[in-house]
Amino acid sequence: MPTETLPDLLTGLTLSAILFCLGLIGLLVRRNVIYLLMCVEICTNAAALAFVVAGAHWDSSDGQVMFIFIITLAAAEVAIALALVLQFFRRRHTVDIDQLNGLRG
Amino acid sequence: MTPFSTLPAIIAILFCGGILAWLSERYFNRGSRQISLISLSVAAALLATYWPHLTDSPTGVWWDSVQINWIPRFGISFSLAIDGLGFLMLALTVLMGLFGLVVTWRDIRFRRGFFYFNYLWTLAGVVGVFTAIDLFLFFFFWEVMLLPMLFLIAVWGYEERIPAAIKFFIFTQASSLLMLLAIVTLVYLHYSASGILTFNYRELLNAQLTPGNAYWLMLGFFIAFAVKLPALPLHTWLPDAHTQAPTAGSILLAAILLKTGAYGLLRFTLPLFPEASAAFAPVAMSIGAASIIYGALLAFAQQDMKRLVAYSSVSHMGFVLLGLYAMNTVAAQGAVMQMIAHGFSTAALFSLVGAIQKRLNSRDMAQLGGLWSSLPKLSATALFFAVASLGMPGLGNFIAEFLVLLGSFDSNHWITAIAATGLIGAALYALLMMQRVFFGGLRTPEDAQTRSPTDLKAREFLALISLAAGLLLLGLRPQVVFDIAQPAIARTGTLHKKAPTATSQISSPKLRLSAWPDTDHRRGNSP
Amino acid sequence: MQDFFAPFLAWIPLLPLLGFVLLIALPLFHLREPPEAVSAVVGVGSVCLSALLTLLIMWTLFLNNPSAVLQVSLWQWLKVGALQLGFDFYLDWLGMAMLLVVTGVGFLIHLYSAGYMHGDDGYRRYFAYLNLFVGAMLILVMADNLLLLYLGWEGVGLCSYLLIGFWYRNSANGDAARKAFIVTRIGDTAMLLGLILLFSQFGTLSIRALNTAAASAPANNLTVTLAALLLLGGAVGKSAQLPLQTWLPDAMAGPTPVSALIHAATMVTAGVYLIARMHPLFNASETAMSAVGIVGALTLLLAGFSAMVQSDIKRVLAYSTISQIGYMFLALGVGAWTGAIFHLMTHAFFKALLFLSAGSVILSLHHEQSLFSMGGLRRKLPFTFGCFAIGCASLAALPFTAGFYSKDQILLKAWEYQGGFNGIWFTGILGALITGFYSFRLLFLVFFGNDGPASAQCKDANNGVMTLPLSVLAVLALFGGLLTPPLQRVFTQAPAGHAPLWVEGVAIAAPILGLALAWLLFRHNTSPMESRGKSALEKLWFSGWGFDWLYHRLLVQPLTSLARINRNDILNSIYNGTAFICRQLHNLLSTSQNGLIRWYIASFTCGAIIFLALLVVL
Amino acid sequence: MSARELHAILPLLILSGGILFLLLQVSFLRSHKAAAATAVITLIAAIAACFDVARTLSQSAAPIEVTGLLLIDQQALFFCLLFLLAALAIAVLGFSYLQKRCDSARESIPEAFYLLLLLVMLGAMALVFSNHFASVFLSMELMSLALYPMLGFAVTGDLSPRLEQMYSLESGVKYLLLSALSTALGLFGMALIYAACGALDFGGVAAAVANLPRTPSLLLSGLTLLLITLAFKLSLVPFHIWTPDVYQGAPSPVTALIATVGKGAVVALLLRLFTELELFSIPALTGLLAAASVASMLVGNLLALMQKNIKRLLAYSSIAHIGYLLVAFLIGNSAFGNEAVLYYLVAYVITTLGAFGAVGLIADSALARTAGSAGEYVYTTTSPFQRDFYRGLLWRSPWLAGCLAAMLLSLAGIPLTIGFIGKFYIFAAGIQGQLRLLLAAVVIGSAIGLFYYLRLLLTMVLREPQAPLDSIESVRIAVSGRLLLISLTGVLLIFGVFPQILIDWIYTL
Repeated sequence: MPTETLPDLLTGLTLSAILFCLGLIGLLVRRNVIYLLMCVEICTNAAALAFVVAGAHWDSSDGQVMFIFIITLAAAEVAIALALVLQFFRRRHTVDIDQLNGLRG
Repeated sequence: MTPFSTLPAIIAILFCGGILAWLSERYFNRGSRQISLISLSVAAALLATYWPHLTDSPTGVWWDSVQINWIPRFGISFSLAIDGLGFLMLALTVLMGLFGLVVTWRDIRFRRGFFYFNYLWTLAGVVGVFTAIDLFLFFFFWEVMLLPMLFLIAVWGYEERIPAAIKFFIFTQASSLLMLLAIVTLVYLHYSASGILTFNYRELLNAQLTPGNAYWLMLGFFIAFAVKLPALPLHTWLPDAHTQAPTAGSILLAAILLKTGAYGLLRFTLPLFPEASAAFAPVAMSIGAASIIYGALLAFAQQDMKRLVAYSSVSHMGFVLLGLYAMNTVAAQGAVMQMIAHGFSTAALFSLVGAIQKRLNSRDMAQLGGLWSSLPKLSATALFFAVASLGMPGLGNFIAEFLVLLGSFDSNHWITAIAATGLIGAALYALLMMQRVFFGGLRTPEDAQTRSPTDLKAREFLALISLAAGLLLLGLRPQVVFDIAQPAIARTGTLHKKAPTATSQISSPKLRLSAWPDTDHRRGNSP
Repeated sequence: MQDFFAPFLAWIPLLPLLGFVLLIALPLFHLREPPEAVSAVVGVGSVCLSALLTLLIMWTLFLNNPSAVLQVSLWQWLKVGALQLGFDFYLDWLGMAMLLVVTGVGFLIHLYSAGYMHGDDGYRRYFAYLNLFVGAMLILVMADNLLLLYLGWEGVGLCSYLLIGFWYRNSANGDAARKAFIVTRIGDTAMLLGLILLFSQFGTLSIRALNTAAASAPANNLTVTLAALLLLGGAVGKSAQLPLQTWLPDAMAGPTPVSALIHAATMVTAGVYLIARMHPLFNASETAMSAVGIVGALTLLLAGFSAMVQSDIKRVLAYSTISQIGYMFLALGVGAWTGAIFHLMTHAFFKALLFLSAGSVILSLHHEQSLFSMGGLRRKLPFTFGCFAIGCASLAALPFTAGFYSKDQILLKAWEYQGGFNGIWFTGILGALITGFYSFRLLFLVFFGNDGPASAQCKDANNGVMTLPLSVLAVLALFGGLLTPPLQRVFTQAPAGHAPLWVEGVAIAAPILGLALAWLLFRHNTSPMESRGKSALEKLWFSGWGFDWLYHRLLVQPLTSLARINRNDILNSIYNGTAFICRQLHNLLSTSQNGLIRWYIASFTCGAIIFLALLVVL
Repeated sequence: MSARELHAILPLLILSGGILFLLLQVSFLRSHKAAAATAVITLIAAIAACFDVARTLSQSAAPIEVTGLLLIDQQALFFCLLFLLAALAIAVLGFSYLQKRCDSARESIPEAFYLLLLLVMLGAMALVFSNHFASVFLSMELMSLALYPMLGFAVTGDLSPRLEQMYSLESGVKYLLLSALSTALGLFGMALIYAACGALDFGGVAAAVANLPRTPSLLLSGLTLLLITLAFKLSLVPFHIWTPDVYQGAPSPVTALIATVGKGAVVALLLRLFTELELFSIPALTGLLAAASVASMLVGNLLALMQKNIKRLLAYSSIAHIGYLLVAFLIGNSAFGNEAVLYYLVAYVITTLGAFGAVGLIADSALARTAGSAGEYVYTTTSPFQRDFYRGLLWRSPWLAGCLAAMLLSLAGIPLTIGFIGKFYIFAAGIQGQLRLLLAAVVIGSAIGLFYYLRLLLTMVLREPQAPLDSIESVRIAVSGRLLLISLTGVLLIFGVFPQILIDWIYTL
């Protein structure tokens, strides 16, 4: 394994980790459902980035393949999510996630 | 050993009888009681087929046994067996079942069929417990008998029945989980040592365990049985359960279910872990003595008649614990006798309380009084059984308690001396009950003022009288029981050879004479 | 001859027991309550039969050979391990003497009761209990092993309980009954422990085997002493000696014939019988012997003092009973076995007589029992007066009455106990004086002087059924001193030697002095003592030296309060506590389920962080 | 790709075919019954295929690897069989659920339910077979993506009471967001693993793990992140918090689905992952799992203790049950451990299906429609999911109550039921592995658990039913549902009394 590229790998992974954390923080602080979905996307793509970095490190194509899988499925996910959000908006006329707390206890 | 021998038949009859009773009530809306009566009688008849074993001294230890593969994966088999001890317990079970059925013949109105379904299934489970010699099977029946009992309490009980039922179930269940753990561990250790994977009691008897393991496993069994017995401080489920259960349920609980604990100690804990038990004996005996006195004290304090009787059983079963861990034949025989005698007397007392509750719908001793003038028969019977339970010589309970004390004295003088004061306590609460309920000026609760209570029906009276006769017989001719139980106890007696290591260090030397050589030959060892 | 009679032995206790069974079973035959006559015939008849049987056996077998022995074994009772007990009866002269007292006096009192209890709605129940008592007492007397004796012992205790509380509607009677049973139960428990100790030591419970073994035991070894003391505990409880004497005065709540039979003639003397029975055991330990003597002496005095100031006719008799049994214990203590048993017999005669005649007095006064509302009755109830006077004389041991001979024997023994003047003897003399005083105080207060308030509407309640036993007992109380049981074979003891003449003199003088004092003070039953208030000392005596108060403070109150505190089981709180903790945890955790997604995400993040942190740790 | 491999993935192919067929069918013929029939047939066919594949496998001992992504072996097939059977049951439950709510008047597409169900099954089975992180990710996502709409299914056309629709929607959104997050985390973990080993197929990773001098922090943290994802799917503490809400809000059949198949598939994956990668040798991971299992047992039971809502109660208890299961899982790479896990999983699946099924059917029976064409669907009582609704149920409809009681007893681990044998297996496994702490937790947890199971049980036998008047008369449920419940109870009892049968199957298959 090409050890001399290990630092690059680590920096890349760190970057994606930071990206992931950003998404996470966004999830924690925002209340708008749309923003939440965006943040989730950020997290997912952070992971995807990590794959790419790793792929580059091992110079194999698996990373990119995974990346494609991920964005595809992320798209599908968002589609479903938006459908649900739509229903939510129809009923409550708001996209404030904190309104969605009927289930508790 | 054909699978179609008597023991499975007894169990099967009770199970099927239960189902039949339920169905008959559901579809013909009558006949459940008759069906249960018949099935119990048949069971009794089947049991009676073992009579020849009583008369001639049985050669083998086990009179009869059945073994069918059940779960070969774990070396679990459906194996039942009966010996003298088991026979006594089965006889007690069936008789008490009949008694409870007859004496409460008219009590149950609500869903009678389902009631007798549960009633018979409890009995079937108990029969299984008393005959199973596969530890898994034993545990299986141990649980099976709880569930219908739970329903008996929870559906047909009195005011506070639901909490009482839950408490009863959680106590027994949680403790039996420990037992399951101990059983599996025992089997695993035996397996890893000998390479034989079996739950069979007879093979596990010669399992080689390190003292540490043995002690822990013994504790696992002991706790489960101590809860059932019940022994301090695990007894608190009992007063609630007894008090809230319907009369028939209380009879089952007191007369039979408590005995399963004692039986378990005698059949499993002591023989499986002799050294550990010997080491544990002082603790167990102290617990027994404590239960005797504490139970008596609390019985003395109660207002509710049923609670009083319940706590009195705590006190009486303390004698059983004391006797079992005294580790000699005399005490063990006493304990067995106590199981039977206590079954009789307490069952009778519960049925009497039930009778009073049915007539005056109150068990509160503050509301009752002077019933003798209005219910002479009932009161006289109550007097008899109260006297029996305070240990009047000539009745079974006294023989039992005397033997227990006699035997345990050899093991530990001081604990015995303390336990003996329980006799005074018994007099305290028994006579207090007589005084407050039956003597003094006539007092009946307001709501019962209108109709004058009717005295015991012939049916009830006959049932009670037969119990009284039984107690008298046990008191004057107890030898029959001892002869039946002797071989089984002698088998556990093998551990008494090892016992002295534990007992001698306890017995305070200043009380025995070194002068006489023959002081030891009579530490009640099995012949 | 012996083996001819042996089978009949079993019938002596069996007959009264059969009577008992018959009596309780009677209503099953015809449903309404049977007429009194039936009950009376069954009850009295059964005892009468066994009395006759006893007499027959004595006449034919025992009278002419003092070492006669009868024994019969009915069935194997217990055979467990080393313990082997038969349901066996054994009869020698000691037992025979007791048998005579129990069946004879018992029969007379049954007869008396037939009249006394007339018209009571518990007539049948009364005789049932009484028969059960006689049966149990006979078993006690004839038992061949200690456990069988214990059976009888507890049986008589039970009957005493039932009969004291016979009039159950008044709960005071019930309390007295419970007190009696429980106090004696304390002693009985000690006795049971004694049995156990004896067995673990000697490996048998057969009385004779024990006696032989004890005789051969090294002197003053601890076990024997302890066993003897434990047995003494039982005896003390049953015979109402110090410190367990408090139940007897209250026991007077029962019907008077019951007091006569159980609490004067037979049951309360069972303790004396027990010790006499086990005398080799006691002989083997000086400690035990002196304990017996001291208990007897103390009881004798304390009870005597209390008897001097009582105001209830039956309570006076009760205290005097305690005091007289004290004499017997004293006798046992000094090894005067024969004297003790002899005094037991005579005491049975005169005390039964006293109680029964007191019963007639009470009945004649419509259940008035206070001494100070009586008086001058000798004109109204001449016959009763005669009987009562004889009884008092015999109780006070005036010369040539039955009581004189027995008490004299005891005092002589006491004198030579330590070969001369000693405390025990002096106590005896003092007791004799006191006895003389209170017995005649009683006589004067009831029968002399001018009428008391209750005496006015007095009508003689004696009828034939009651006079017959009274007169028989009167005769026995007078001349019973002549029939001494030949016990020398049972108790191997030196016959009473000669004490200096003045000792005899003192023994005779003491009761007469007491009589004189009583005459001075109570001749006219308005005495200075009663006119002025009681002194503290009298109050103390009146309350029986405050034992009741003491025990109430020391035992009863702590017990009841403890029970009340712990009524709903302190141990329960362990489990309630556990349940409470679980519930609290549940509430705590439930708050985390607040339904807010962002909070959930936060918790998820925290979880992840925890995991990674753990990863670093592990 | 050889015929043998194609034959090996026959169940998957059948399911996919069924899905396509169903799509076409719906576009031509809108019929709820027909759709249900198609789904059921597909499932049955898949089951048959499973047996077929199993037979071939038993001939050739070696498991078949398909394109490096999937690996078909006996154990996986057993899981598939179990899940397919569960899916069959869920199809029946869903049928009665939709039948109640189906309404030609409004536009409602009940057929979609079956489509999604088949999709979930496809995902689940692929997950069970998967032998490569790519396939793991794909199948897991497939499962989740199909689950989201199912969770929110109550909103399609308004065929349910308003509140229920709202809850369903909420559960959908909650699950979506959280599981998306967890998936992202898992992906990140995979990326790290990839970075550490340079391979994504299990074999490669295993080899790399073996070769690496000492498990480096990179790999370890990657595995941990993956573990977190799985723990989330298994709703292990501390990742359990979504469970009650989602279970409560979702339509009962979907709840059953997510509780059985959703978790079961992950358990299967976990098992394969740990065996293939020999992760049992890494103390850190097993330690994490052990901690999670102890926490789940205690917290799950405590949370359920006073719970009044039955669905939430079952949700909490399912948390605890996965905790128990992990005890068997944790005794390491041993045949007995696998056996125990399988047995317990079977017990869990049967019982959970039965419980949620019964609850759902009972709730459906309380559903009624207000008068008028535009009438809404409302519950006749306050809420059929509250414990009070079950007062005296035994006297109203004994059979239904009997089945539910059996399920509860099985959950509580009382003999005569399969749950007891499962508990027994857990004990045996724990003792073999000497996992004292875990066993203690099991005992304590079960003791706590008894309380709430019992309370529900005894609520059903209360003598004076204080439930609202109109629910006094016996609860009526669809025949199909009744049959299902009774058969489930039968299986429960048979396996409870004669466990040897099932044990033999586990061995043969």
